[in-house]
Amino acid sequence: MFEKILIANRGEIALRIHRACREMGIKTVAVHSTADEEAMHVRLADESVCIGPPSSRESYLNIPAIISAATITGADAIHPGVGFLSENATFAAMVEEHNIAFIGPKPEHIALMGDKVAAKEAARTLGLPVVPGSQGAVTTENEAKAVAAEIGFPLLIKAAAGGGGRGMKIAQNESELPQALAMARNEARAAFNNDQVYMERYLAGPRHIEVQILADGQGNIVHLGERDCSLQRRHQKVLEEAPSPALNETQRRAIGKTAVTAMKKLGYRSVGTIEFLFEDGEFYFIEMNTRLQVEHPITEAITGVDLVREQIRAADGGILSVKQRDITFSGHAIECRINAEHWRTFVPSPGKVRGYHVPGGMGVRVDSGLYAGYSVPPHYDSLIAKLIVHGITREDCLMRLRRALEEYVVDGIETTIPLHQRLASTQAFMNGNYNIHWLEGYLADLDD
Amino acid sequence: MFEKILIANRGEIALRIHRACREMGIKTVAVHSTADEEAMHVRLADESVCIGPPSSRESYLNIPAIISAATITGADAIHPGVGFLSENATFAAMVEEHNIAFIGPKPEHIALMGDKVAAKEAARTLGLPVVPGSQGAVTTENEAKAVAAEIGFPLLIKAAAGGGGRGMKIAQNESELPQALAMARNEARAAFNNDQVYMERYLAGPRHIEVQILADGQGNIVHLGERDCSLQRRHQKVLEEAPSPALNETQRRAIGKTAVTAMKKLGYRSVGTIEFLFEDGEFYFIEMNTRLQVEHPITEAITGVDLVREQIRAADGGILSVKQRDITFSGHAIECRINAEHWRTFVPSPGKVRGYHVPGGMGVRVDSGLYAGYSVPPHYDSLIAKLIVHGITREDCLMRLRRALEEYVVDGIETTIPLHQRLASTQAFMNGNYNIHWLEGYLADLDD
Amino acid sequence: MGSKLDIDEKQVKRLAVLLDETGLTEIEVEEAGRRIKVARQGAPPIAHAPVAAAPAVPAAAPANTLAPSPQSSQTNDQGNAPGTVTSPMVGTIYTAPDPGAAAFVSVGDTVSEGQTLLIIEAMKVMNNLPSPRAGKVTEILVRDGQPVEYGEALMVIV
Amino acid sequence: MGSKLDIDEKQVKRLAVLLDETGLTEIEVEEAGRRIKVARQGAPPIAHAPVAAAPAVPAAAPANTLAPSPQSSQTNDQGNAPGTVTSPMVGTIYTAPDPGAAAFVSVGDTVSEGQTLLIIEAMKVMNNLPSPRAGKVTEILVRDGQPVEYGEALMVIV
Repeated sequence: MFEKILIANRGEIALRIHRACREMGIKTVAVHSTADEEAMHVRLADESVCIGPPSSRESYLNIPAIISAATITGADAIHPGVGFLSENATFAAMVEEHNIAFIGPKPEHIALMGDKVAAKEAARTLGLPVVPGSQGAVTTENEAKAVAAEIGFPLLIKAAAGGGGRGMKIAQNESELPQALAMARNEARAAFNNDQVYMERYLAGPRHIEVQILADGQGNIVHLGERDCSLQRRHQKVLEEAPSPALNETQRRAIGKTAVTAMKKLGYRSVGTIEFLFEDGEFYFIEMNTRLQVEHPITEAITGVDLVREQIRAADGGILSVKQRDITFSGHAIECRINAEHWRTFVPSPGKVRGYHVPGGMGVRVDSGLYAGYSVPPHYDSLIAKLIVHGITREDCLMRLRRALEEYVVDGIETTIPLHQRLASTQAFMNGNYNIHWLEGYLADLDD
Repeated sequence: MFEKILIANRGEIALRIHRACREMGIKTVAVHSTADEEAMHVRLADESVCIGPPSSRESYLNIPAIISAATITGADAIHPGVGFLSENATFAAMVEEHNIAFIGPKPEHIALMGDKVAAKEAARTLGLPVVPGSQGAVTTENEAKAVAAEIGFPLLIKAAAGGGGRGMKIAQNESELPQALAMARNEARAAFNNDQVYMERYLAGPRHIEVQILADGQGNIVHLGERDCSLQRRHQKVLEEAPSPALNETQRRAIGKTAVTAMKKLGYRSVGTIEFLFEDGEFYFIEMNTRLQVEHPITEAITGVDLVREQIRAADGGILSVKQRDITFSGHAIECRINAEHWRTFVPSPGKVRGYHVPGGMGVRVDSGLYAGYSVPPHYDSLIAKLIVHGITREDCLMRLRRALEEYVVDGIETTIPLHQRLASTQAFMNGNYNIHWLEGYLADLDD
Repeated sequence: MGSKLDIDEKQVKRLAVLLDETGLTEIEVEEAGRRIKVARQGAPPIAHAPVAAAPAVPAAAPANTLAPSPQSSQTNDQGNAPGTVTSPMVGTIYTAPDPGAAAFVSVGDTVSEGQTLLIIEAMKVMNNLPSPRAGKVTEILVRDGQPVEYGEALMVIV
Repeated sequence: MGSKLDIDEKQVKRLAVLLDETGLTEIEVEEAGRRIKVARQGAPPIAHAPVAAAPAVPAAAPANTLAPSPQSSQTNDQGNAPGTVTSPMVGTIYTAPDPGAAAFVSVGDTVSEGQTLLIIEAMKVMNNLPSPRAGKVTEILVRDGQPVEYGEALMVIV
């Protein structure tokens, strides 16, 4: 077993990984920027190495600094966490070249799924249902029109290298197509230095449903059911639940089986998530995240499987501790992403946390690096805590969520707790009756 | 369903009950002494009523004040919690006379099990295995000698009205008998104003194993497995685990069935715990607690059943939400009782909590009313928090316990966290190889 | 001259601690031309319930006439004006012996020690509340039929 | 006369820090006709880590000779003596060009701007660390072969 793991990340996910290591008897190395010297995971780690100034580019995205830190501390593996370098195939390959284990998939699978056009093509080949769209990149207006004639309107133009909604445009009809194409390409060029875009049918009101995969790279692959992440604002997930209130047992089993078959064909290793849009009973592949997801704890809550632990075991050559027949779904779980932002304006609110009190009791889990006196730095994303609640039924879970949110206190900075409190008591959410557009509509209505 | 429940208790258990009520959509009334105005459950409750000065006798044991508080707030039920009035049959009866539901067993069952001599007799009648002992109270030396000849030495002399180790003496042989009898009777008289004592065989190195019962008073009775509470200091439980590392599946099922059969015969209602000594594969009834137990969360962790919720449902005439065949035992759970005491001297340490940080992450539950800035009052028992961890195996659970204890910070007062940290890494405990005397020996060894 | 202003950090910190301990929101100290003022807003008031020794009398079923309750003037009355009579028990207040009858006392009345001020009903038992002292009723803070908690201010007698 | 009001920024800042440390919302100090009052309401103090603009130079694979790193003297040196040279990267220190060779610099040496002080090895690449200024080496804080983190103090040149 690994003796020492370097955690190449920050915030709550770094703490999550630290905890898994501790529970496996593995020592931890925290790497951090000068802005994160007082972070909880840095304080708890066995060793810490400052790898650069606050700018992510010079610290958490600084490959030489991270590999050097692993070398000087003698770490035998690196966990990349979520975001930052977690889906950087070059990094994964370099880590392995330095004879350090990369806790994640094979670099070629990261590269494949990181290119949206290639990923979609691969998905088709692997037997995953895909949304009708262009076979590859679209450049000229004429090409775009030809493709549009095949797949129909409304349609979406997306950056091949994109993510987070940048380089993404909708054309409702043919007259909107030229401008949407030009804008998407411009945004893509600006954001990713790559103006390749592709087109696909735009679904009017789909849900975002993703399937959790776990594989040991030795032929054992299981799925752990789905997560419904349809509550999004500007393509960022806000609240997730598992199982999805929109799926029945037959659909769940079918999509799980499809996903597992595809991953077996691919020879995938580690954790991974296949994201789908779901509309009118049909799934459409969006993308695959070749890493741990922020929302993984809700899957842990309903399956009892510790995903980070399994991921570490698999990277170390171990085999999965569970088979598909061992995996049962028990109860319902919801995760609220708590951001250091004003709940209405979403203006970031970094600064000093004066008072901090987390909810406790049965069925409540908090993943957070916050503590009273900690200063949330202004340099990184605003996720400061995840509240995960588990209940026997969805109704129990919602009741528990409400009481947990009631107990949660973060003083000194603004947070999105008030938004979650409102959501938890909103009829459409309580009914499970929402799609990926619902939250933006809800927020717009609040403004009126 | 009840609309408003008055919680006739304080501290973490009052908060536990508040949370269950909130999750059921029931309003809460906190009653409190002047010393508990700033307590977390008082702050969170829908309503609060100050019922007296700090002295328990004039507040939490003050029956007229509590019933008046229920009347003026219009509460339709009272939850007595743990300790205080929870096993007071007079209180239970008076509550019901005022047309308020008592969330607990029938008063006659509280009375029966509250009298140790009658309880043991009842246990025998109900088919529960009992330790060989006197059939009733023993008064004279000659009576004592005759009984001793039947049950054998070493033997124990216990106050009929007793609890908490008061009025309890061991006689190793006949020559020690007269003095032990006299001392036990004197202590019993002083502590309980009742010098009735009884005698029983003294087991040299038993474990304390208790079976959790849940009954709706309508014929549905289940057991939720056992808890091992052998780690005790001065007859006070320090750390509990479920399942017991000493029991196999056959023994578990057998004692569970015996307990359920007995409770059916009795017509028991609500939650209850039958405590046994366990030595050489045999169980011996000690007593029955006709209330919720402090350590109930470890049973909740391995069964997923919310005991307080079920208790409230049963008191309201609902039927159990689970049948025996639905109850499965999943994984392993440990609870550490964290007291405001120095971990070696056990000197109480009330006062202001300057800093407070609870562990989080997967499989960790904290039940506590503490918060930064809260002053632990000197008037009540020193239990300030319960840390409950759950893992797939006992080994996983222990690893998780260690990392959770590492994260727990309580600044400003002394706590028993350091003791739990040591216990979690002590070989005998890790092996599950301990009995009710082990902890005292361990502590004595630390002194050397 | 223009000597530098001498900030005594230690004294400021000491006052900050005092603020905590006393539950005050502002302290100002002045002496011989030196003045320090510290304040804190919004701080939660600290419960300073004194560690009252458990009184000898158990609070069992209440008697019909309550003993003048010394505790009621000691505890839980930090915010009360001098002369405030507080409730020795949880219950419901009756200001008159019977519905429609004249009130026991009114504002402006002079009362003698032991004179009944109110009735507090707890568990269907009517408890007369005797005046703890002779004096003049300057304020009545409760209405007929109002529920009260332990330590709640009932009236002011000076 | 009309002398200008003399604002002692340092003292105001000191009081602001005290405000933070004690959690007070107001401090007022007066002496001999001078008075300073500082207050802060509700609003949490904003962490004043400047939102550093991402430097233009990406920190990719390091060049063999490091540019004198301005950041290294700006950040992370709160506790350092003036003249301290800090490490611009994570790596292993070599004080000499080869094993057994003479050290690049020793305490007491006078160095010119740009003169190599040390080598930092990162990912098998040897990076020369040039002196950010001319001066005298008064202290060397690292040993040959020692791993260093970003911002770690290496030597003092005054």
